[in-house]
Amino acid sequence: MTAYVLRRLLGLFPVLVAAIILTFAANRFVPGDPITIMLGDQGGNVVLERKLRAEYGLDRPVSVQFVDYVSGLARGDFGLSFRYPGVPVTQVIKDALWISPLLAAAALTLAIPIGIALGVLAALRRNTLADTGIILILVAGLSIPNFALAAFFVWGFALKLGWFPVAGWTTWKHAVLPVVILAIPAAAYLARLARTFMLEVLQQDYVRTARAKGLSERLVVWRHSLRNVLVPILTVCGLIFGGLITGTIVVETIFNIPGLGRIAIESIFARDYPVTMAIVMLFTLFYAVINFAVDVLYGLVDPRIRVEAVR
Amino acid sequence: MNGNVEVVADATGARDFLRRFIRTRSAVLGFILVVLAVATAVLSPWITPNDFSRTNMAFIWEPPGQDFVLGTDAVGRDVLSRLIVGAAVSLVVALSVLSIALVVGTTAGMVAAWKGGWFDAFVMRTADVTLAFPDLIVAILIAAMLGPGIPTVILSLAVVSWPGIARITRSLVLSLRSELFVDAAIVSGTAARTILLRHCLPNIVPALIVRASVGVGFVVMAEATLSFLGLGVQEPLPSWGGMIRDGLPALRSEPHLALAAGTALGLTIIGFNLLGDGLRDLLDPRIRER
Amino acid sequence: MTDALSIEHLTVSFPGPRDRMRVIEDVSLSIGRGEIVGLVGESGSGKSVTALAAMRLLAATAQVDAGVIRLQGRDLAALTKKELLSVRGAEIAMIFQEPMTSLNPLFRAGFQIGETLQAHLGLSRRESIKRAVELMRAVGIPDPEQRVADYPHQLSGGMRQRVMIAMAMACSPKVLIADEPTTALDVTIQAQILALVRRLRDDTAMGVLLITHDLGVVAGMANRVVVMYAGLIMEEAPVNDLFARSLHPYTRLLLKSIPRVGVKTERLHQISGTTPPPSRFPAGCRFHPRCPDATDQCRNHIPALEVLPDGRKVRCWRWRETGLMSMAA
Amino acid sequence: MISRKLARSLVLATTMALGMTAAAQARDLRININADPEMIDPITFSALIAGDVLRNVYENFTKVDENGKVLPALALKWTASADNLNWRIELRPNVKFHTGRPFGAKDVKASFEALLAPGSKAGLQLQYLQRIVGAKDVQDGKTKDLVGVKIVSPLVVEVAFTAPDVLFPIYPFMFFDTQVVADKGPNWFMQTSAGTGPFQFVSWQRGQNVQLKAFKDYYGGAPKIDGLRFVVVPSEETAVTMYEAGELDVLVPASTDLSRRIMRDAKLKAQAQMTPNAQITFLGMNQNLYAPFKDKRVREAFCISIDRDAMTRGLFGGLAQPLYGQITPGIAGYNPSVKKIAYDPERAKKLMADAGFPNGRGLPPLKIANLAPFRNEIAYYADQWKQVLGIQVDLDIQERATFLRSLNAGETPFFSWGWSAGYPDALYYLSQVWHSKSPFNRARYSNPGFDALIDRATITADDATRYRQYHAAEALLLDDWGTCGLFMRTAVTVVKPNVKGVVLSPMRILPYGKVTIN
Repeated sequence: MTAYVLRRLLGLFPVLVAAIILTFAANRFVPGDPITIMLGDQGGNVVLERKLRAEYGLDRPVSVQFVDYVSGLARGDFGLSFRYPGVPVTQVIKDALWISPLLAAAALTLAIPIGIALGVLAALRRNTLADTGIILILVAGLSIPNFALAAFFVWGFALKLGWFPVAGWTTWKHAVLPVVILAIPAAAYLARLARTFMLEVLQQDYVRTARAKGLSERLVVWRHSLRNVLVPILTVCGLIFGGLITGTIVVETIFNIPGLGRIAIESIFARDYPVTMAIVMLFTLFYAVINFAVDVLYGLVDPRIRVEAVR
Repeated sequence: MNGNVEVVADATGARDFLRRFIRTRSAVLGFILVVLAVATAVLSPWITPNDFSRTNMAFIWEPPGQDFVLGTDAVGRDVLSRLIVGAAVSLVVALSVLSIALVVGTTAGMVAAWKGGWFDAFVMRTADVTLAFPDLIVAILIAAMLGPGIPTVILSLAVVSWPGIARITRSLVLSLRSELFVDAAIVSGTAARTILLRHCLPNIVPALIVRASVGVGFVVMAEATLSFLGLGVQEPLPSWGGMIRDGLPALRSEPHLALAAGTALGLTIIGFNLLGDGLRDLLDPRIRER
Repeated sequence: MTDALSIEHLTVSFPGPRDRMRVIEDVSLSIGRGEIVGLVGESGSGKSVTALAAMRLLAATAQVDAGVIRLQGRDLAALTKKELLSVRGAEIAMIFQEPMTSLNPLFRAGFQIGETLQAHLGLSRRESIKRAVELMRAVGIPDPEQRVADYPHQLSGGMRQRVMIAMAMACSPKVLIADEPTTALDVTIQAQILALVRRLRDDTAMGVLLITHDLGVVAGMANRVVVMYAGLIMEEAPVNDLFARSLHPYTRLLLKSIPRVGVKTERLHQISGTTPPPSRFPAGCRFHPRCPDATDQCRNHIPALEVLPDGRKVRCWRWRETGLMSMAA
Repeated sequence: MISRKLARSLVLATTMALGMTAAAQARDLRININADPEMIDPITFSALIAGDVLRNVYENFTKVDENGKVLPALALKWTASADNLNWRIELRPNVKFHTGRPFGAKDVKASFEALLAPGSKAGLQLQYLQRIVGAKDVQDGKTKDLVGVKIVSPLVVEVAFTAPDVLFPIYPFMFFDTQVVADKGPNWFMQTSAGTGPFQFVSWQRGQNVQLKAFKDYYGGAPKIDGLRFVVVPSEETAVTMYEAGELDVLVPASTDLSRRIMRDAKLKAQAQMTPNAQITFLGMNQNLYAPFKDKRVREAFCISIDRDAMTRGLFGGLAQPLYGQITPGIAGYNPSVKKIAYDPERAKKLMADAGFPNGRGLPPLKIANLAPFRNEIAYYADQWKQVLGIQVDLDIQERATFLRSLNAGETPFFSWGWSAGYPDALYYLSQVWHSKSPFNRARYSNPGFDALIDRATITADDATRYRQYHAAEALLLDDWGTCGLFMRTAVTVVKPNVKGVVLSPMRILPYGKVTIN
């Protein structure tokens, strides 16, 4: 298994390096720089701008800045944030580091059971009213953009019914609406796939064998068929988790949650290069970790994979 | 099998496909919605009641009434006209993004599967890197570089969409490669390009059609999110995402803008998704009803 | 003494392009205790539909328009859902053609065998696995103690078919339906599997319905043979009578197309044309388009299935005549 | 289908992750800001949001009341010498810094020296010290001692100038205890508070809030509330809902959309305070970057084809007034009889024809640049120019940093923008936005006559004469159609009924020292 793990980690390295180079270049191509933002619309004082640029080393050629940045990375130093003077990037990200993954994970934990249950239900009642009904709900869940969904939910649940706070991030109640809004499209996407995979599995020979053995329909569906649906669903969970991270960006803006998503957007708009770089690397790491976890889970669920991996 | 039998099979195949298509209610509903959206977009120059960019200070936030069927927005522009032109804008964006993504994705996928080796690794790693970035971050970086606007939206969404298609094409071509008829073609000395285009492509098309129709829904929604963040289509050109963004703050006092744009966006995406689902059920041999 | 399984005038239809199509019509056959009945016919003749109907495993869209299926005298259609579940897999069991895909890839072989025991005999998980090892030994799987923990993809085709058989024999069924059990296996394994089925029949006196398109298999295994074509039974006879003097042109042409060891022929004999799909069954005798002895009567009227004094059955207007084209060497 | 055990663990994990810091600070006044302050360093301070926060922590010689009148703050009296080259400033006694040390004349000198020191990152405030004798030497690092500032007695300081600087006492300085720089280093402002204001800096939770607490020894009397919490709420829609749900005490809308929506909601309107905002808006027409702008008739045509009355009534829902000149009412030096700009489409068409662009034909392509929050305004202007002048002006909505960079570099040919008053005198607008030497003259307008009038005004002590010079300079600018005013927004702030003492002035909300919550 360790050889397999090592191979995966090595595979991650080029992706990480490419991510760093691309973001670094992208940041420099983007017009305007942190100093412009720092001085706001009262900028224009050339002397001060030159002084600040020198202090942050932005006047050096890009290549020098890159080498300096990468050598810093080697020492584990992610540099200082431009937007929050003197504050190391790790400090800026530390508090937010686990808000976004927590939101995404909670949304996924909510979405997987509901998604699969709905998908299997729709498959079992194929082409009946229930199937069409469920499909419509699922597709609606997928089709309403999360910022519109959020606006209606906040207006309904937070303001009119007052069940949940409107925004902010202090008690667990603050997490409910954002997680639900993140979970809906994820559940809908999972349900659609579960339906397709279930339809496929139900056609398989081993399902017919299970029935021929006299097993109850419940066992045939929930033991024999479902297990085989889980395998392809797993691979999708990796993709969905990536999508959820993006979703957190919009949800965090609307619910005023200081997560990684919002910091990512604000740092790009504020040209806070080191913070943007760090967050992009984090996202790349999340993506790799999730895919690796999915592969490991894959091995657990599907013996055909596990046997080969070990050999 | 002699010639005519094959043709006969095709004819019944098409008729059979149509008959089964009609029977899947959701696909029909999806088809109707898509036709509606596309028709609105295509006919937009002729069916827009008045100029979508015409502001009118006397009619700010007019509720839906006779002269403004769906009311007006914050600058007095007619919401209905902007909705219709918005359909054209959204679909143009979606179709251009998909055509780029399909062309790039399919070619990359096919060649990667066929050539294998370093090229395959290169394509797959690039796809990985692109997928590693959340699509919104990529879009924002590109928008910041090129400035908001349609070309930016199309480029950033295409950059985000091609990996998915490349992956599907690659896996399909890999599985096709092990099929006998491909070996037969190779043995008979057919050029790789012809094998890929004449043999592999037709087999991939069903999966691509399904992916494309669902893709349209995704792209229209992504454009809406970009407009929501102010990076999407440039004013005064309308986009549904932008209209929702403008309408949300006034949701409680003048809901007509947000509701109209939200419904239009929702129905169109639902349409494409339903159509995509319906097509997948029918085209994908593995789950066609035995 | 009642038959183990008796099917009387069974007719099953499926939804067609315009209206429903009868896939099999007026099928009757019975299997006595310890008897092996061969059901022979080209693919698409309705053999499998008959088998699945016996197991009440037909797709939801299928409809039994007529006929009764009795398992040891009990009408399967009259059973409640619970009763059917207790019968299926216990008193009547089935094995299939594709061993590669008939076992669930995600569960161990032992577990899949044990499952039947748990479902029908209420054994605990541990007991069922122990019993499964015995069953695997009984079907000739070497060192079953290890094999029980194997996953399907770790077993060969032959081994998997033996697991299927072990699964079917778990509750020593009265009837075993074997739908082309050896078609996907190579010849040496095929012989072992068939010998195994014969030995199990001798030990448990169960009735076996052996479905195949291979007349060679039928010759070696079956007591009686039923020949099906385009959803209808064309001929039924004890195996020796059928091979010695078959009364139906289709049977004769089938027999002629079996390559004989030592007999040199330039070209193997073929029956021209193909089996018509249910949506385009010809009028009259359904074999007439491919029958060298077809007359106008054959082309316009379906012959009835005549039952002869010695119990043989045949569905052909000209079965009494001699010197027919189909009789030529 | 989630098992009970799973649901409970999810709840536990979220609570633990949230770090239960929601100890009831019911006694804090909560105000929304729509982004993190650009910075909280009193030296570099230059932007609006940072100003809203720091104005409660650091103070100046003088301050402003709700109608813009200048009142004594750290200085009690300030008198100019006969030749106007010297200011004698008498400071308020027994004023304490947050650090506990007393405030006196030495701190004024030390603060100025800290601003002028070579390494300092001083921003806007540097510009106000240029005329003090010896300022150049300190800046060039020749000496640490600012000779122009003499400490006459612990509470009296005299400042000598190379040229008269009549507005010196009202320049927005932020005096701080320079001793703290030695103690805590260059980023001291992130850890401690060294001002004299009613509130002390406590903490800055990035992306969440800036927390200030009441300064018990404030000379104007200890504040009656525990502290201030500036809550960062980027989405305005969320800010309103938070206010309605009682999670905010003071709602400060940034966009016109939101202000209008507040006015249309009866409950919010009842709790709203309004005052004209000391912020000019103007059309920036860069003559060097777009040739047609060199022709005065073209500039006039663009200016008079906007219907200011319709716009302020319609687009702003009455929450703005037409602005014709470049000085806002309520600011010293405003000229009530400034020439009105009549909406005259016919004249505009004729002017464009005379200038050689009949119905817009022959005019090279033109775009008007601005930021997303102001897209509605430029959409209206562009449509007016299309209807009246037949010109297709595209909207160039840029991303914030991109827009500011090209604006500061003077590379934006055509834009609409504004300028908020830094101190309560018309000179702030005229000298900083339209004087050819000012870095903030983004349209790069240059008019020697105008510059001369402004240069003389800056050294004219007598208010009446100086105001006449302002009016002459403004008239020169307007007659030349160098630019034209657009509108003057009405600032809106919504305050909960149980909160007293929140005062909205033309120059944003006054420090919250007198606020009570019951």
